[in-house]
Parts: sequence; structure tokens; C-alpha cells
Amino acid sequence: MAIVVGADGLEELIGLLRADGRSVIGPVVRDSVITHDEIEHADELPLGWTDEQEGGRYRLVATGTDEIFASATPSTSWKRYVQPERTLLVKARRAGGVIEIVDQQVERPRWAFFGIRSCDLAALGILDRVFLDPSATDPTYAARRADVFVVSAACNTPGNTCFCASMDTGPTPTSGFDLSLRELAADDGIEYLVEAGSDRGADVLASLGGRPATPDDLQRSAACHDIAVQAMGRTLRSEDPPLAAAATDHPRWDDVADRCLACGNCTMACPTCFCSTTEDHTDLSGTETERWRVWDSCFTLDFSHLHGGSVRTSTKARYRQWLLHKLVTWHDQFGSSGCVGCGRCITWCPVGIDLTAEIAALASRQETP
Amino acid sequence: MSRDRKPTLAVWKFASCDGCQLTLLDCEDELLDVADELEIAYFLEASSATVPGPYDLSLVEGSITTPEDAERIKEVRRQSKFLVTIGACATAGGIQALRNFTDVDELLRIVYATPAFLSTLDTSTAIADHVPVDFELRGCPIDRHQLLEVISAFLVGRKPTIPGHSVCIECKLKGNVCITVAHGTPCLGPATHAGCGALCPSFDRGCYGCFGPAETPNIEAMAGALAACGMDDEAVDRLFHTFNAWSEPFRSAPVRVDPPRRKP
Amino acid sequence: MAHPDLEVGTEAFSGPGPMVPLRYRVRSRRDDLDDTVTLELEPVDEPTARPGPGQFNMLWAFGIGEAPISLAGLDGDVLVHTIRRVGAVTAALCAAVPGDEIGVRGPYGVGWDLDRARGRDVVVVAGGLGLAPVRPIVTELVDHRDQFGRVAVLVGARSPDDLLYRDELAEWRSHLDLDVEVTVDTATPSWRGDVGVVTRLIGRNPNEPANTTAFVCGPEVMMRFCALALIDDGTPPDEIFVSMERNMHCAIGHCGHCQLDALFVCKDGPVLSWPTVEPLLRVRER
Amino acid sequence: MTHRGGKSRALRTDALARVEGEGAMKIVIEDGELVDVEFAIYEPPRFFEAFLRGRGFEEPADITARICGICPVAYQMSACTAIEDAIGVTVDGPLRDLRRLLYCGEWVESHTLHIHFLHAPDFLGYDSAIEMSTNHRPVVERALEIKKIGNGILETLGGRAIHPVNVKVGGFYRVPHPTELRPLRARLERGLELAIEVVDLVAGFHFPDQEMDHELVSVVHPDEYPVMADRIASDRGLDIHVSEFPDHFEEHQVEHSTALHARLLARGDYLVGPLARYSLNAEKLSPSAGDAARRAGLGATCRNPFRSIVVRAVEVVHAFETGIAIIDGYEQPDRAAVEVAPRAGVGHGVTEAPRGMLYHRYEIGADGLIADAVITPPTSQNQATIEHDLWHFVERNLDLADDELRRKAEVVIRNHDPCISCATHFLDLTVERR
Ligand SMILES: Cc1cc2nc3c(=O)[nH]c(=O)nc-3n(C[C@H](O)[C@H](O)[C@H](O)COP(=O)(O)OP(=O)(O)OC[C@H]3O[C@@H](n4cnc5c(N)ncnc54)[C@H](O)[C@@H]3O)c2cc1C
Ligand code: SF4
Ligand code: SF4
Ligand code: SF4
Repeated sequence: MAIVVGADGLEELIGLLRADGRSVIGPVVRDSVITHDEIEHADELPLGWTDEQEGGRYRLVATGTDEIFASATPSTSWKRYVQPERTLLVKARRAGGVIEIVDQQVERPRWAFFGIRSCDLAALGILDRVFLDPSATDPTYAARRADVFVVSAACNTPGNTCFCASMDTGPTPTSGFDLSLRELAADDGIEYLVEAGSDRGADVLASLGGRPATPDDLQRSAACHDIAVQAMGRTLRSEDPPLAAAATDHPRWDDVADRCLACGNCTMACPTCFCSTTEDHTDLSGTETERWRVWDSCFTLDFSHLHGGSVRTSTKARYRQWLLHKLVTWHDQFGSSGCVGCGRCITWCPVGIDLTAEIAALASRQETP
Repeated sequence: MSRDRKPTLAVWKFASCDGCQLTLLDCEDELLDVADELEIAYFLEASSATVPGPYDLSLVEGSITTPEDAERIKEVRRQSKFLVTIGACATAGGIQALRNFTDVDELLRIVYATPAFLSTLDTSTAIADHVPVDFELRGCPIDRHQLLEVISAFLVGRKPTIPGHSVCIECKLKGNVCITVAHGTPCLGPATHAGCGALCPSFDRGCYGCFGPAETPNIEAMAGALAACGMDDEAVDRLFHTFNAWSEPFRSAPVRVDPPRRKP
Repeated sequence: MAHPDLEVGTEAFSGPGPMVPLRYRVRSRRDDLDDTVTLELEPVDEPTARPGPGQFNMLWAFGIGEAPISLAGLDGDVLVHTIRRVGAVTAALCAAVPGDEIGVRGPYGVGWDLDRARGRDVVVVAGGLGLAPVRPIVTELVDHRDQFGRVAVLVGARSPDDLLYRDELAEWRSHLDLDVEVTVDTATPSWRGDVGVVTRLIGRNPNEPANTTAFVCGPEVMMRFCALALIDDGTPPDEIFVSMERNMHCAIGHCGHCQLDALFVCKDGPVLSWPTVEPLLRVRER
Repeated sequence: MTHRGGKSRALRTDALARVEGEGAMKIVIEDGELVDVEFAIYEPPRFFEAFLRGRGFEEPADITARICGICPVAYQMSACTAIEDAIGVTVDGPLRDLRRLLYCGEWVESHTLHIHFLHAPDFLGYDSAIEMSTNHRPVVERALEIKKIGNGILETLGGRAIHPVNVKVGGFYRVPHPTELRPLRARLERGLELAIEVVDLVAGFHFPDQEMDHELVSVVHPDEYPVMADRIASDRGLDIHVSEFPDHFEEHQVEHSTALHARLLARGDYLVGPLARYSLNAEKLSPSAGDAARRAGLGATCRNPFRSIVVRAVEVVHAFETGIAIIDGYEQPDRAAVEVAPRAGVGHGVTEAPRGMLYHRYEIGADGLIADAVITPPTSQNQATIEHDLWHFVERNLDLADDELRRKAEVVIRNHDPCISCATHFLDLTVERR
């Protein structure tokens, strides 16, 4: 079932979701980037804005149009909602040698992820596989993930650092959403093709005004998809990662290690990097303690700490761990690539290291000069 | 797991601005609790009363810049069971370590008419260059939460949660937008030790390295990134050489930088 | 790309979650060495699932943190763990006295595959603290001696003073059908036994290498040399098992720290077959 | 410290405590006559002025902040105004207001620290505020609450209380949205209430009668109780523009101290700080501060150094009330900072640090690098006066036992809240009687 609504349809949709008791998280402009935050109205969406993304560079640019989804992926990923930066794991008290573990209430928010892109949707699916593993389900993640209403937005204008087409994760979502949107240019402004991907999505769609979609609308949407695929700024050949993994002595590893700051930005920006550390805190009297899970990065020295020294002391080893985990060993672990092609690690690397370029170089026999 | 008596705390000052020890008094919500758990035995900024050593926990602020202080720190070490240095002065020689790169007589002449009155060493050096140190807490000044973390960890025998990674990780944990990438602002965060909570980027300002070098910084790549944001060589050099100038690898950071190498 | 069906209701997760420990009480403590303590832990609430040889628990010292510690023995519901003091968490665990409570999560990981060794000759090689994780193997071998062929237990330590479980070693030696050999890197004047690295014991025992399953535990370099010596001796590589150590925070594959190439040492290991591990160790800092 | 002569009896305490930083004091009494008083400053020299040479013009704000962790904002403000003067830009309107607001935070924080942690224990007979808290817990808790509110201003505007990161030449890196200041305003209201209580508390302390006769020097502003302004005045008719500072003041080195002593040319020692500020500007205090001052019995001027604690308490009231007014009138400026392009020039800046007038002078080259820097902190300006006060006090109290004399002499020093790290280190006290 598909309909077409005008720009006011988005306001109506947000209203319906809010009326259903959901907090709607959507793209907004903050601190000169497009990121996301809770929104109440459609006029908070980034109307008239797009982004220019390059390795190590992001600029917000006015489009002069009324498009809302004219940008690529927002600067921050969605993982912070489902796996927050910091999560309380255990809280306990002690009296003498006796311990009391305090019961934890897990928050179960009702969110609508509004305008989530195809790559980011795929990333949620990847995180699901990690944290909803039936043998060890993460309660915080499960509770936060359980009731997310997904309104996806197909990408019309991928960024220069995007390569979801290579990763088979976009630019148009095919599943995993309740409703999907495609922004379409119309003679008298902008309109949106809205399709339902679930029963509850169909219910919402049924209460939205708008006209039924015509074959022409679907045609136009498909054309947008084709243009977007062509417009991807980056590509990653699927045969390259295993070749790179095998090239353990390739000089490019040293070369990238010379450029890498080991700052960890790529892992923090990545929508699927899930690693964490635990922190123990105590009050001054030592009678109360809390254990927190905090996002961690494989670029830190502590990450591989063993008594007697870290396993991966060199930046080279850490970069290799990150790159090959993302693109190679993730397949063995979780049955898919860990990379969805959103390009964030390229854009948000302060020195613009580009994993697509690194993989291509590592996969080629040619020695780098 | 139980304590027979309150452990004693001593706070020592060497060449410094007092900011780091003031951080303890800035723990307004916790100060009286700290005093409940630790006997404040020697803390001249706060109390005229002093209890003789040895002390269970010593916090040492400031760097060693005079022959007398080089001797005094040895006595402090002898009196201290667990010695924590606090701040860039104590852990890296501080801003005053800029003298280490120049001729001290020249500096004396600039500031004083009769330099002969003064007794000073040629260098300003970290406490750890003189005596063994049990833990180094970084920052100019140190962060209040980190100071409390060190104290509470000391009290239970935990390893303090003081990560050695970059400011960038804190910056992202905080949900900041990277100002280098989004605004082109030069930022030393990738090479700087975490701890401040990514303060400067939160104020649209590039980090200037007041927490000193991170665990494994890549100085050359960092210098290149700063240059790419439009800093000239001298400015890059000065940025490395300010509050933690004497701390490696900032100390020998490149004076000349090439534009960042970017691969196709 | 599809995301898996989300039939997750919070109902299924109303419990404490996999990171919340169960409380155990120290029933006894034994100081094995200067820096090594063996604790017996009895459950305060319900016990964990029953751990097997080679598996490990996450032991939690209140306010200090958790450490992965291998099972060193089991007595009904009572867990036996041997801990060496190397840092803050292990120091706190080693300081525990009877009556103190400790948190336990587990058991985790893939342990020693003893079933595979039934009917075969067995060589157990332990270096230093590596004796703790293989102790349950020896207990099993002794208890079901008839199910195994020739059995050798080869133990190395830095010096006689660093030798773990000395009373037990003596007891094991008293079994005539158990070949127990001990060597130290550096002897003391009163030491009567072998001197040298533990690899030198390999090949001296009367087992039939081609029909042998080997279980090796100790520092990584020691395990590598042992594996090479065992292979040299004719033991099939895929009959050699080692127990790997990596940094671990969660033990359930969520924290990512223990990755060794595609393996999560916490759940794919810690016990791994030599052909799995060997190529991984060939790359430095993997 | 050496003690001369066989008859001499020397007493030495570990240090003079409860001053920020450490210094030393020496009193020599010969045959019952006071012959020497030295307020010695042994802070190892840190050479700020020297290594500012060759640094960029944006750097002194952060570098000079590290002179003193108790009053970094004062250094930042004096540095910025001097550099702005040199390169010819003016920072006014909301940006200047925000700077004043930030400065209010520092006054609150620094004065509260001094009143309760350093000075009040003297009047109430304790060694420290922490000891004082056993009998006067509410007083100490109130002090901590006030201090925290002051730090709250610094943290909101500057990122942190010590060495704030948000100050730059031309203004700020980032200015707050008015909504960000709203929660702060509520806290300032509370601070104001508490600060008024503190005035009433300290007004009740017992103060020795001691009217000093120094020339009082302070920054003056036509409409404001001074924080940042460009004129300097005294109660003896000095009235100059800040750029004339070098013509009227000189610094000289004394043998016993690493801090330079400042002097008014042809006039001699003078006093800066709360007493001077108050005496020259009392009528410009905010309404509640003026009321509090009257209730506390402060006249039009105040020349008793012991009463400086009351003046500080009044200034805390003023800072809170001023802060509230600034927040109420605040409109977010379009830009966080005025555009600044370096050019060659010499600039002067003077602001009122909690301890008194703080003067900076910079000579900047066309390349934006600093060619010369002069910093005259309040403590070095007051050093001679402190010695003078000490002399005066000791002379009249020679019959006191050494311990008592020492204790009281320390109080005399603390009256001036010398920020020792601006200048000094370790305060060894030696009384020599020969
Ligand atoms: C599967 C497995 C089984 C083990 N079995 C035993 C055993 O039976 N007996 C025994 O004494 N030791 C054992 N260890 C080693 C033990 O876990 C470490 O010595 C311990 O974690 C060190 O923690 P610490 O705080 O005392 O030391 P530190 O070196 O100060 O550790 C700092 C922090 O590093 C983290 N860390 C996580 N994993 C490790 C690790 N593997 N090694 C070091 N640090 C780590 C912890 O958070 C720890 O708090 C085992 C390790 C593994 C992986
Ligand atoms: S490290 Fe910085 S804040 Fe701390 S005492 Fe030194 S100069 Fe002051
Ligand atoms: S702003 Fe600075 S600290 Fe933050 S991520 Fe960017 S480079 Fe790192
Ligand atoms: S961002 Fe950098 S300069 Fe700023 S406070 Fe933190 S460590 Fe210091």
C-alpha cells in the first residue's frame, strides 16, 4: 500500500506518531551539521539544507529548495539511542562483607525513528544480531529496541563518502521499516511517496491524508533510486576485503599507520561499532558501587590490555583490527559485513582516512611507493 | 576491607599556580565527605594545622625548579605511602618548562633587574623525574571528577578509571560535533589525553592540549592535520609547546610540518 | 537488508540481565604461593549453571571490578578458583577471607573437550598458573581412569617456590597409572626434580603420539613451544588444545575486547585447537 | 633561614598557611626593638613575561591564566583588554557584559574561598574551615554552596572554574543562548540571599582597631563598581588613563623576594584590593550590596585591613546582584567575538582582580607575535604595604609571646589575601629576637 502526501503530510505523520505516545527522533540542524534530536513539528526538519562530505570534511550547505531529505546520513549514528554511550549495568551496596545488589529498572522508551536512512537501518539490523543474540540478550538494548517505530527515508542525494550501493544496504530501504518515505519533486513543490512495511505502519498510513500512489509515482521513485546509485561517491568491491586480509605484509599497513591518529573517531562515528568497556565507580565511603558500560574503541591501548602489556601496541595492529573486523571477520561472527557504507568513518576522521581506498590499495598487488 | 583508622592526606605545592590543589576545595559537594574519610593532615592552602607524616596519600602539585625543591620532594616521597602527582606542572613540568628550551639567564634578565638574588634550576621538571610516583593525574588544571575518582579509587584499592586515550573519544561520547571536520577548526584533541570531558570543542574551540599527550599520539599526522586547518608551522609548534611542552612526544614534536599526506 | 524479526518483548528480559553477578560466599581460602590464593566459593542465592573443565567465571570484587578466572575445581555447587595477584581486581580477590561475598557470572566459554580424549592417550601440559585451568582435567582423568589410555601430566614452574598445588601433585604422583613430571626453570639446592623448560618433558613419556590428545595451558609463548614440540613428537596438530587469554569485560561477546581475528576468545574459546590458533599467532599483535 | 648572633632566638613555623600559594615572613627584634620585617616571596620564578615573547597574540589569555589558579579570569581579562587595546578593537555590548558576568563568578568564588577558608577561621579561632565545620557546619556548608554558585557562573560561561577555556581576544569562542543562562539566574538569586547572610555574619566579628594610611588605588568607571575599565584613580588625586600606568608606577626587585615590588613613582607604597575599591567606589555598589555595607557599619571608606573581610562579603553581594542584572539584560550577540586582525602596537589593560588591580602591557609585532610583556599583579603591588602593616602591627605587639605574635602576624598578611602564587611560595615565618 502506498500513498503520496504533500509537505504538510509530514507534519500530520509526526502528529500521529506523537499522538500515539511516541517521541519522534528526526533529522535537525545543530552546530552546523545535520544530526538528529527529538522533534515535535515538521518545521524542525532540515528544510533547505544539504551537506558536503569528504574525507575529514563536512559542511552544511543551503540548497535553496524545499527538500528536507536532500542530505546524506546525519553526522551521528542512531546507535546512541539503542546502545547509549553509558549504561548502568550493576548497582550494589555493601555492609561488612555482605553485598546487596540493587534491582535495576530498564527503561523502555517508545520512539519513532523518523527519516532514518537505508544504511542506518541496516546498521540497526547488525546491532540486533550482536545484542539480541538469544544466548546473551542485552536487556537495555532489547528494551530500547523493542518498540521503535521506523519511518525510513530513501536517499536521493548520497554524499561523496557514501558507498551503501557497494555494501548492498541502500540507498533505498527494502525492509525493516514500518513506513518508508521518498521525497519527490513535484510541479508545485515537494511531495512524499509513503509506503507501509508492516501492519502497524499500514494502520498509520491509513489515517494519513493523501492520494493513492500511481504507477508514475513509483516510476519516479525508482528513477530517483537509480540516480542515487550512480551518485555514490565511493565504492568498495566485495572481493577486496578478503584479499586485504590475506595481504598481511602489505606495506600499505605501515603507510596507513603513519597517517592514522589512533584517535578513535571512526569507531565512535560508526553506526555498528559496538565495543564497550566497563567502569567501576565507588562512593567515598566505599559502601556503594556502580558498574557502567561505556562505549570503547579498539584504537585504545587498554582495549587489548593484558597483565604484562597490551596485545596491540602499534597503531598498525589496531587499524588492522578495526578494518578487518568491520569488513572481513564480521562475516564469520555475525553472517554479514560490519560495514553498511554510510561513510561516517571517512568523513569524521580528522585526517580523512578512507577505508574504501585502504581496502582497494591493500587488495592490489601493487606495492605502494 | 575494613579500615582501622582514617588514612591521612597531605597536599604539597611546588612551582605552580595553585589551581590543581584548589580543585580539591572546588569539590563543594564532596569536600566534607572527603574530610570524613581522610584525615586532612597537611594542606596549607586550607589549614594551618599540620600533622606530622608519614601520610597515606600525598597529592603533589607543581614542578621542580629550584635546588631546594629537588631536595624537598625527596622528603615528601619518604613521608608518603602513595604519591599522586596532580596537574601539568607536576606531571610534565608545566608551562614553566618552557624555560627548558631556552637560556634561563636570559629569562632572568628579562624579568628581574638583579638576577643574582635568585636561585633557580635551568629546568622545570616533572615530579616523576625526581622520585617514583604512584599515579599521575593530568590536566592544567586537573578535572575535579577525576580527582575524586582517584581519591575514591585509592580508598577502596581500585585502579582509577582514568583512560589514557584521546580527547576525541570523550568528544564523541559527549555527542559533540567535531569542529575540525565540520568547521575546519584546528584541534589537538586527537593527540591529547582525555580527562577534561572535551571541554574546548564543546565551546567551539580547538583543544589546546592542556591534558598533555594521549597514550599513543601520532605527532606527525597530528601536525599535518593542524596544518591542513590553516595553522602555520610556528603556530603548530607553539601549540605542542605550551602547557605540557616538556612531555614526550610533545617535547620533540616536529617544528616543520608537511601538509597532510592524503592517499587517493 | 533485512533486520531480524523483532519478537523481543521486555517480558523476556525482566530479569537482571547477563551482566549482573550472582552472590557467592568465600567458604575457605588457601594461600598457595606468595601471590596466589585458592578460594572455595559457595552460592549465597541460587548457583550458576554447572561449569565444566576449561570454562571460566567472571569474578567480581565489590567496587573494584571483574576478572575472568578459570574453573580450578568443583565440589557440588562450590566453585574452586585459583587466583594470582597481578593488579587491582586480582589483589582484591586474593584479599578475600571466609565470609566475604564475591560476585560470580558464568560459566563461560568452550572448555576442554575431554570426551574427545576418551579412549586415547592424554598429555596435559601446564606452565605456572596454567596448572589451575587443567586441574579439573586431571581430576576427571583420575576419577575415570579406565576411560583413557596412557596419561602424562607435565608441569613447569619458574622455581620450586612457584610450584602450585604441591600437595596435590604429590597425591597425583602416588597414582601409578599417572605419569606426573615436574620441572623448574631455576632450581633451589633442595630441588630433586627436573630442571629446564616444560617443553623438554615432551616426548619422554611412554604415550603413543599419534593416538594422543594434548591439553596445554600456560603463557602464550610456552603454549606455542609446547605445541611445536608435541607436533615434532608426532601428536596430530588437531589433537592439541590450548587455552587462550585475552582482555575480557563481558564474556558474552558484547564488549569486543577478546577478539582474536574472527574469534571471540570468551565464547569461541578460551580452549581452542592448535590448527585454529596457530595461523592467528603468526601475525604479530593480532 | 639563618639566625644571626648568639643571643638570637629563632622561631619558625612550617609555613604560613591559608594563603593561596606559599611565602615566608621574617621578623627581627633586637633588644626589644623591631628592626626588620620582611614579607618574602619565594615562589620559584616562573618567567611568564619572558616566555610570552614570541608567542601569538591569542595566547596570553590562556598562558597568563596559569599564573594564578585562584584568579585566572582576572589574568584572562587583563590580557585580552591589553591586546585588544594594542590592535585597536573594542569589545562592548553583550560581549563585555558576559565578560563582567564571568568576572562576577570569579569574585564570588575567590572571595568566598578567602572569607571562609582562609580568613574566617582566624576570627573564629580555628585552623581551617574543615575544623571549623565541626562546630559551624551550616556556615561552612553555606560557604560551599555560595562558592559552588560562583563556580557555576565560571563553568557555564567558561567551561570550568579554573582556567576557563572560553575566553579569547575579541570576546568568546562560544556565547550562550539566553535560555542557557536561565538556570544560572535562579542559582544567583539563591546566592544573593546567602551572600547577604554572610555579610551579617562577618560584620559581627571582632576587629582590632587599625586604620592604615596608605594611598588607595583602584580602577574606576563612571557608572560601575569597577571590574573592567580604562581609568585608574587614587584617594590622593591620581586620575590617569591605563596607558599612563608605566609613567606613574614602577616595579623594582627586592633581595628577599622573587616577586617584584611595585611603587607609585614619587609617592611610594600604595594599596590595591577590596579596601581601595570600596573606598573609591562605594556609592556604585549594587543596591543590596550598598544596604549590606551600611548594615555592616562600613562608612564611605574603609581603611582597616582587618575589615577587608566585610568588604569582600559586600562585594560578593554586589557580584551576585550584578550578575542577575546582566542575565536579565542579556541578548545573544550575532557573533561570539569581535573580528581581530593582528597589527603592530602597544596596549595596556587593567582590571580588578579579587585581590586588586591587575595590569598587563603588551607590545605586539605586525606578525601578531608578542615582542614584550609586562604583568603587574596585585600582590606585588601590595607587598610593600603588607610589610608596612606588619611593621605597624608587630611594633605595637612586641610583648606577645612568639607563637601568639606569629599567629596574629599571619592574620595581618591574610588581611590582604595575598595570592602568593601570583608572586610567592612557602611562607616560612621566622621571628628573630636578639
Ligand atoms: C579465560 C581466562 C581465564 C583466566 N584464568 C585465570 C585464573 O584462573 N587465575 C588467574 O589468576 N588469572 C586468570 N586469568 C587472568 C586474569 O583474568 C587477569 O590476571 C586479571 O583480569 C587481571 O586483572 P587485574 O585488575 O588484577 O589486573 P590489571 O592488569 O590491573 O588489569 C586491569 C584491568 O584489565 C582488564 N582485563 C580484562 N581481561 C584481562 C586479562 N585477561 N588480563 C588482564 N587484564 C584484564 C580488567 O578490567 C582489569 O581490571 C584468566 C584470564 C582469562 C582471559
Ligand atoms: S598544572 Fe596548571 S592548573 Fe595545575 S598548578 Fe600547574 S599551572 Fe596550575
Ligand atoms: S573536535 Fe577535536 S577532540 Fe573533538 S573529535 Fe574533533 S578533533 Fe577530536
Ligand atoms: S579540550 Fe584540550 S585544551 Fe581544552 S580543556 Fe580539554 S584537554 Fe584542555
